[in-house]
Amino acid sequence: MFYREAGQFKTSYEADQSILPIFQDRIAMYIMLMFAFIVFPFIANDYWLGSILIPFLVLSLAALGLNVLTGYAGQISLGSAAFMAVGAFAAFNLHVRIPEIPFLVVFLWGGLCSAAVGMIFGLPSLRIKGFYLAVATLAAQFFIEWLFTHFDWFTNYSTSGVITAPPMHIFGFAIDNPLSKYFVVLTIVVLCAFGIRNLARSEIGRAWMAVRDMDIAAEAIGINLMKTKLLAFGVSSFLCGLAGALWAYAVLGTVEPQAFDIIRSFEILFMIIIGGLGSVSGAFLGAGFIVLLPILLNNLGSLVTGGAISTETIAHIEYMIFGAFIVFFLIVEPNGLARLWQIGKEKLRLWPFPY
Amino acid sequence: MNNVVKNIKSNLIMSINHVNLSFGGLKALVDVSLNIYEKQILAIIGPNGAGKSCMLNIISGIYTPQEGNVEWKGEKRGKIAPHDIAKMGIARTFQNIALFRGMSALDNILTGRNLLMKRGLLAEVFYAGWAKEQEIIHRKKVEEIIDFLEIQSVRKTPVSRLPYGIQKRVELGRALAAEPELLLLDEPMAGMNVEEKEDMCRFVLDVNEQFGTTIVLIEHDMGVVMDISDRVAVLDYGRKIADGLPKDVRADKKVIDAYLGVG
Amino acid sequence: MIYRILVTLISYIMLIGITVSFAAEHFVPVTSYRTGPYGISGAPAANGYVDYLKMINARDGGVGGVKLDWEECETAYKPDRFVECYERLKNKGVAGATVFQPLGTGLTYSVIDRVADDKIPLITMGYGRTDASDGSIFPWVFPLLVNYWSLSTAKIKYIGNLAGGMDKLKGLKIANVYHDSAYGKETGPVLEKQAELYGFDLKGFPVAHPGLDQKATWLNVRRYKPDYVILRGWGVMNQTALKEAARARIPAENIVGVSWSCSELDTVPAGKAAVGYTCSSMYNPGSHYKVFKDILKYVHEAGNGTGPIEEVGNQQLYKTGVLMGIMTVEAINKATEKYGNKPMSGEQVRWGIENLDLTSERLEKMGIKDFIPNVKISCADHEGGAPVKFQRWNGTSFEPASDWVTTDQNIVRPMIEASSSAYAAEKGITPRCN
Amino acid sequence: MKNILLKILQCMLKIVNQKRFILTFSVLVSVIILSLAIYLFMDYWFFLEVFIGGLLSGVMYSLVALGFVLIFKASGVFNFAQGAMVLFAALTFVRLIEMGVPMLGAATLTMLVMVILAIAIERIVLRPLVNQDLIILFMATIGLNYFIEGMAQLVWDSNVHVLDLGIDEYAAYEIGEAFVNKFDVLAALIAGGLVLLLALFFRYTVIGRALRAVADDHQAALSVGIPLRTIWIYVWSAAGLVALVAGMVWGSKLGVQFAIATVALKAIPVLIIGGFTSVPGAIIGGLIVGCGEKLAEVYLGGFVGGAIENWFPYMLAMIVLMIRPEGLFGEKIIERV
Repeated sequence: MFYREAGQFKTSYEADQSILPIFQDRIAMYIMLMFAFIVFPFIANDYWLGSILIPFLVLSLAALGLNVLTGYAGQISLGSAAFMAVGAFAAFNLHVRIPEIPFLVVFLWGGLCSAAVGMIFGLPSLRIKGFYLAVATLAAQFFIEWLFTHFDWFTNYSTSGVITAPPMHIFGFAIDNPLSKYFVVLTIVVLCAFGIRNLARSEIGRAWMAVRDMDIAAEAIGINLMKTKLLAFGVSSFLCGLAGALWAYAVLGTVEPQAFDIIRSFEILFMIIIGGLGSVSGAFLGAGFIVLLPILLNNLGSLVTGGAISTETIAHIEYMIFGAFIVFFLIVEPNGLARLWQIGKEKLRLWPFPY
Repeated sequence: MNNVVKNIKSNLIMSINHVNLSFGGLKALVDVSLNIYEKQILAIIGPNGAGKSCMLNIISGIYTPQEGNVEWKGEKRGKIAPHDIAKMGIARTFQNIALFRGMSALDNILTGRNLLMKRGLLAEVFYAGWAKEQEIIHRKKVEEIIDFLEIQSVRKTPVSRLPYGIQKRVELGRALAAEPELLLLDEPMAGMNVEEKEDMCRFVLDVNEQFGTTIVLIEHDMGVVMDISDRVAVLDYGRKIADGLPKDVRADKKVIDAYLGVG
Repeated sequence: MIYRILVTLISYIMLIGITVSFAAEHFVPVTSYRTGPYGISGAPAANGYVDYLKMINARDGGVGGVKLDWEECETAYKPDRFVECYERLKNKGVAGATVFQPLGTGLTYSVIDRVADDKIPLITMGYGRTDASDGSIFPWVFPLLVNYWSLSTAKIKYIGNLAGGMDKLKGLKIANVYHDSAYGKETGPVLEKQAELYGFDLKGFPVAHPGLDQKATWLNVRRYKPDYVILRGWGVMNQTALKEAARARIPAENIVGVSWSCSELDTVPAGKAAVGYTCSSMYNPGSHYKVFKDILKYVHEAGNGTGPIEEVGNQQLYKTGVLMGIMTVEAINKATEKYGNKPMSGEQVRWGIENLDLTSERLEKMGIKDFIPNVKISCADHEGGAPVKFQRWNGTSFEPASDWVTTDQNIVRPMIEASSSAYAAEKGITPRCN
Repeated sequence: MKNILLKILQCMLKIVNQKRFILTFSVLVSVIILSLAIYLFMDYWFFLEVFIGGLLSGVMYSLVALGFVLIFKASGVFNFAQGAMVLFAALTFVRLIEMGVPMLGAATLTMLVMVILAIAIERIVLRPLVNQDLIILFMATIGLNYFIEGMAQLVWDSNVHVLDLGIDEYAAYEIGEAFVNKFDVLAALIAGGLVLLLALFFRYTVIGRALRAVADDHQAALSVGIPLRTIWIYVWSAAGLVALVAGMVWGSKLGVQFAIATVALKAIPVLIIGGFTSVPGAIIGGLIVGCGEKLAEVYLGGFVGGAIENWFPYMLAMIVLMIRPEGLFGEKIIERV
C-alpha cells in the first residue's frame, strides 16, 4: 500500500544509480537518521547511550569492516579483533607520544596502521582459498595479541599491561560524557556506512563481488585479483581498526589486549553471518542481535525471576536461548536478518494484495 | 592449406605456433598451430575432449602451454596474467556459465567494463567527481549493450534467477562490455532450443559486422558452424586435423572419419 | 511470527533502564561471573558475597536498622559486560550503589575513571590496580588488605624463612611462573627489585592463556633447576601447572602460589601432585569461625542458601566472597555511624571505607577474630598493608603453613608513589590528604 | 644398462617433483640436522624429552581434531560445536561415575546420550537446513555450540570435577635421562587405535563407503539412494564418540570443567596442516603441531619472551599452506573452466 515503486520513473541513470532508488527507502533512511541523531539523545538515559548504543554502534562498525572482506570480497577472516587491537594500540601510542595531535588524526592513524597490518596478513589470500584462509587471520589474531601483551613499548611501559585511555578532545570540546561520545561514534559510523555503500555500488565494489562469485571469470574480464583482494583486506581492517580505537576510547576507557581476544573475533563473524553477508544493513542487524540479545536476556533474567532462580542457572539458560535463537533464525531465513528485511519489504510492496 | 591463404581478406591478428599442453601424463594439445584473422569468425570444432576449450584457455591466458608460443598482433606473448590479456582486448565466455551469481544482470555487464574504468578509492568512497561521472557514462554504454541483446526487462534481476538462455546472453553482454577486438565464445549455443540458437547466431553475426570484432567460437552444432563461420578448424585428440573454409572442411576425409569414428 | 518475536523483543528492551521505586535500603551491586572459563572461580565467590549479605539481613536486620538490598549481574569476566553491569546498577537504590567489587583486574581498570565521576567507591581486595593503594591520588579505589606488590614481598619473606633466613636467599634460584597477561606480569618489577636486594636469581616463565598444556613451560623450568617456584596463575592454569610440575619432578613443597592460585579448585583436580603445595591467602584457613556458623544458621538452614551448603567455610573462594561481604557491610556500618541510619550513598560509604579500623575487638564482635588480621585504612593508605597467611594443602584441606607474614612496605610504597604520581601527572590530579 | 639408470633417475625425479614429498622430505632433513646439532652442542636427552613430549601432546590435539574431520568429511561443515560436545560428553561421563556407575557403564551410557544428541541435532537443526550453503550449516553449529555449552552446565553443573581413570599420571618411562610420561603414551595409543578404527570404518563398511560418497556430492549421493539423514546421524554419533574419548583424556588431564571446551582452538591448526578431510592427516598434523610448538617454546621462546605456543602453530600451518594450499593430506582443489 505505502511501499510502492510503481509510478517512480527514473529520468536519468544518475537517479537510477542513487544510493536508495526507491522513494520510501529514502524516507525511511531519513527517519532513522533523525531518530539516531535527534530523538535518541533526548529519550535515552546515560545507561542506554553509554553501555548499549555506543557498544552496539562500535561493534556494528567492526562488523561492517568484516562484511567488506567476507561479505563482499568473499575472503573469510577470524582475526577482526586483532585488527581492532592494532587500531586501538596505534591510536593510543600516537596519542601519548604526540599529545597535542588533533584527535580525528589519532583515529585515522589507528585505522591506517590496522589497514597496513591487515594487508600484510592478507597476502596469503592470493594462494590460500576458502576456509583454509582462516589460518592466516587466526595467526594474526594470536600473534598480535601476544605482541601487545609482551612488548611494554606498546603499553608505554605501564606497570600493569592495562592502559587507561587518555581523555578525548575534538575541536577543543572534551568528549567525556556518554552523550558526546555517542555523537562522535554515531557520526563516524554513519559516515563509514555510507562510504561502504558507495564503494559497494561502484567499480571497486563490483570487482570485489566478482572475485567473490567467480574468481576465474573475474580475472578473465581483466580484474587484478591480487590488487582487489588486498584492497578488500585494507579497507576491511581500516574499519576494524577504527572500531578498535573507538572501543578503547569510547566504550571501555582502557586499552588492553585481552579486550580483543579470539572470542571477540568470532563474535564479529557471527554478527555478519547472522545479519547477512554482503549488506551494510546486515552488519547493523547482526551487531544488534549479538550485542543486545545477551544484555536483554540478562536483564530479563533478573527482571522476571527476581532472584527466585540462582543467577548461575539464568546465565546458562541465557546461553541456551541465545543458541536456540541463532538456529531458529537460520531455519526461518538462512540468508540472515538483512534478507528477512528484504522479504518484508517485498511483502509490503504487494500489500494488501497477495500477488 | 593454400585455398585458405587465397581467402585471406584481412590480416593476421593472432597466431598460435606449435603449442603443446599436457596435464601430468595427459596430452591435451599436441603441436597445434592456428591463425586468427581480423574481423573473421573462426569456429573450432571437434569431438569431446579434443582440446577445444584448452585452445581458448591458452588464448585467454588461463593456461600457459609447455611448448610453443602465442603471437598477438605480430609480437610474441610471454607468460602473462589473464587480467593483462583481457586488457589487450581479448574477452571470452565460458562453457558452463561463469556469471557472478550474486549480482544483477546489469551489474554483471557493468563489471565487464571495469577494465575500462578508473580506480580511485577516495573518489569512489564519496561517490563524487569523476567516480560518479564514469559510473553514469559506462551505464549508458551498458544500456546500449542491453538493448542490443534485448534483455531490458531483466536488467535488475539477480542472474541466478534468470533462465539458461538469458544467462548465456548476459554472459555474452559481459564479454562485449569490454569492447574487445577478439571475442572467444565457448559453446555459446549449447543446450539451447532452436529459437534461442537463432537469436544467438544473430547476435554473433551482428557483433562481427557492427563492431568488427574478431570471433573465435567453439560449437558442436554443425549447421550453425557451417552457416556463420568464415573459417573452421577441426581438432581431434589434441591435434589439428583440418583448417579451412567450411565447405572444404565438410568434405575433408579426416574430419568425416573423426566424426564417424572410422579408422 | 518472527515479526511478533522482534516486536516483543524490542518492547522488552524498552523496559530496561526504567527504574522502579525502591524501598529504603542500602543497595549493594553484586557483579559476578558464573559462566565462561573463569566461572568456576567466580561462582563460589559470588555465593559467599551474597550469603553474607543475606546473613546480615537475617541476623541483624540489615545495617543500622536499614536492610541490605542487592542485585546480581553476570559479567562473564569481560570488561565490556562489566561496564554494562556497572552502568546498569550504579543508580539503583534510594541512594545509589554503595560499593562495587569487580573481582577482576581487567574489570577494575575499565571503571577506575568512571567511579571517580560517579562518586562510587571500588573495593578491589587483593587484586586490581596496585598503585591505587595511594589514596591521595585514587580517592575512590581501595585495594584493601594487601595488593599484588605487597603480597610478593611477603612471599619472598616466606621463601626466605623456608630457606632459613633472608641472608640464605643469596644465590638461590627462584622461578616465577605466571599467567601471560597484565595480571600475571604485574609482580615482575617488584620481584626483580627484591632479587637484587637479596641477591637471588630470578627467572620468569610466562604461560600462554588459558594454559591447558604447559609441558614446554615446565620443561624449561626444570632445565632452570630452581630452588623455589612462584606460581602466579588464575583459573584452569593453576592445577595444570601443579600437575606438570609433578611430572617435571619439581616437588610441590618448593612451589609457592599467590592468593589467586590458592583454592580447592586448583589443588583438588591436581590430586596428589598438590600435596604439600603452599600458597598465600588473606585469611586463616578453617571453618570454625562464628561468621560461617551464622551463615549456616541464618541462611542455609533457613533454606535460602545461594550455593551448595558444603562450600560454606570450606571453600577458599567462598571465603574470599564472604570477606568481600564483610568489607562492604563494615564500610556501610562505619558510614552509618557518621551519617545516621539511612540508606548510604556511595560517597558516604567511601568515607566509611577510608576510616575502617578493624581492631581485634571489632573483629571479635564481627565473629571473625583472627580470621583476618587487624587493618587500618587511612586517607593516604588505601591498602592497609595487612600481613599475609600462608597455607599448605595436605591433600584434603588447607592448613596454616606460617604465622602472619608481614609485607615490606619500604620496598612497595616508594614504587607505588612513583607510579601513582605519574598517573596524577598524566591526569592532572592534585594529591589530597595533606 | 645406461638407459636403465636413466629410467631410475627419471622415476626418482617424478617422485621428488611431488610437493608433498618435498615437504615431508625437507621436514625430515631439517629435523635430522637439528637433532644432530643438538646431539653435538646441547643436552640431547632433554631435547629428546621435549621432542617426545611434543609428539605426545600433539596426539592429544589430534584427538580433538578427529571430531572435526569426521563431520567435515561427511558434510563439508566445520562443526563449531565440537568443543562443546567434548565438554558435554566429559561432564556426562564424570557425573555418571560420581553417581556410582562403573566406568564401562558410564562410558556406554554417555555414548548413548551422544547418539541421542546426534539424532536430535539431525532432526531439529540439520534436516530443516538440508541443501543449504555450507556457511549456513556452519552458522547453525555456532548456535549449537552456545546451546550445548549452556545445556551441559545446566543439566550437570559448572564446577570442576576430578576424573580418575585409574592411571597413574606421574609414572614415567626413563629413557636415559629423559622421562616419557606413561599416561601420555597411553593417550597416544588410544588416539592411534581410534584412528585405525575410523580408517577401517571408512574403508570397509557400507556406511563408510556411503559416507565417502556423501562427502563427494550430496545431491549425487541422494540420487543413488543414500539416505543422507541417517548418514548424518552416524557421522554425528561418531563425532560424539570421538568427543567422549577426547573428553575422557583431557578431562583426566585438566579435571572436567568448562575450560576443556576451549581445547577446540588447539585443534584448528592441526586440521589446517593435516587437511580437513583426512583422518590420518589429523594425526600427522597433531604430531607436527605438538612437537613444533613445544620445540619452538623451549628453544626459541626464550629469545622473544616466551609464551609463543599460542601463535606458533598457526604460523607453521600458514607456511605449510603456502606450499600446499589444501593441507598435507587434504583433497586437491581442482578448478574446472
